[in-house]
Amino acid sequence: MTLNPLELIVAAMLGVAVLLGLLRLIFGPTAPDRIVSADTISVIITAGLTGLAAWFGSALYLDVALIYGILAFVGVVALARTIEGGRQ
Amino acid sequence: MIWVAALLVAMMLVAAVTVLLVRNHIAAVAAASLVSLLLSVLFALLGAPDVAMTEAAVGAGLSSVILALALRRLGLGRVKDA
Amino acid sequence: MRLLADLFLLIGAAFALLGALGLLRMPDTYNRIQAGTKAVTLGALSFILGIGLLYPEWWAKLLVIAGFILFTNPVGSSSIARAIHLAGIQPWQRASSDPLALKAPQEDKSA
Amino acid sequence: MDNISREPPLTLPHYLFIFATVYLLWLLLVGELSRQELILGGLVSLVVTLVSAPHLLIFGGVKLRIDAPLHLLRYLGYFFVALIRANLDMARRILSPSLPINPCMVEVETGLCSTLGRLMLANSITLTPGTLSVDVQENRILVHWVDASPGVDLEAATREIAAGFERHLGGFLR
Repeated sequence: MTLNPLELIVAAMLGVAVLLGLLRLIFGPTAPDRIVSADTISVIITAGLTGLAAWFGSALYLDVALIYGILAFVGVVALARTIEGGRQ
Repeated sequence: MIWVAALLVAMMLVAAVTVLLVRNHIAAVAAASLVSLLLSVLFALLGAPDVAMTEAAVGAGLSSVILALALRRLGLGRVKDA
Repeated sequence: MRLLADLFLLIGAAFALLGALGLLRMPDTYNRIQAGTKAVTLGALSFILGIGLLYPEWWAKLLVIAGFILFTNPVGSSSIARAIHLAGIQPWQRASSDPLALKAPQEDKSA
Repeated sequence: MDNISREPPLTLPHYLFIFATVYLLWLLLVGELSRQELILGGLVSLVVTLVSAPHLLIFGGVKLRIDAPLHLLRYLGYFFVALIRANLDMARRILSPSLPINPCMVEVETGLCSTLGRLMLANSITLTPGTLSVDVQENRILVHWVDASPGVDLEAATREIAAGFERHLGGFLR
């Protein structure tokens, strides 16, 4: 369960990446910017969940990553289709 | 591990406050779905992968799709009003 | 093997960080999509490859996850780009089209 | 939505292809090759294929030829090289302090006529250096360039990128 320094660095980099994306989510001037940042964060977190599975040494967490990836994609596409509005 | 959990909770808090402060409905839905996604990571981190899967399915997928469809039906899905 | 896995993990995290940084630095939504989607796709793939080198017995499910990211991330990005294009948002331009003015570093508000 | 309905109808080989895809996905998700999983997966894949194939007209774009896997492998190789080059290019742009970008929009025509072919082409264009496919209408793809340096013929450059992918995609997609 303990991390060696390199794994700690990798985890910290992923955390900082999510934090930077979160900054764009907070300050993004328009709604599409926020959706883009939510999309980017969800892909980073999908990769991070596979890292979590490796950390716990249990393949159960890979299912979480898979479902997470699928549903984040569905949510992003639904939001994008909402923005585009009237044109069918 | 406690620090990762604390960081996740802080991020969730920031995203949740963003939901309240943002003026655009679509942006609020995006931030709300991010809250659910981070919550499901928190569940996975605390050792409950089944709960995490359910949270990702319901919170991130279903509720954001339903909210987006409702906004579309109501005609509130505009980009311009920032 | 262990060293190679660590290298791929590090590259993946670095590209994820780079993608998030690009998301923050770019001046308009189209460019943010470009920076975000490319760097983060390669970052996630490299990270998953590193995990696969650490745990070779998980290759099947990791392959599904990687293929899914590779296939859906560009689709999601393109659908956002299409939405803002249909909403009538124009790409950002430099303030002046003078070729000499392009050389001067400009302050961008978003950073 | 309207251009999906113009797909060619599915033939028996396409049904077999969908069945093989679903079965392969099942086996990858299960991750073991015991007799029990093989039989159950076959039954489930059969039911899924029969129920969902009428909605999967997008698979009509697959060319089922004997050398299709070879073309797929060559496409994947070409694509990964392009992806890595795109990332190095994007990293250079993001990290340089002056942010050397100069965006513009270009339209390009494609020779691929199926929905799946155009989807894959648009995906590939999104992940190549400096380009993002924005909209697909009929057989024209609208491409956003991150760096339109003056003096370069962007139309020709875009056509070249699209042709490079089409050469490989045309081997296994219509």
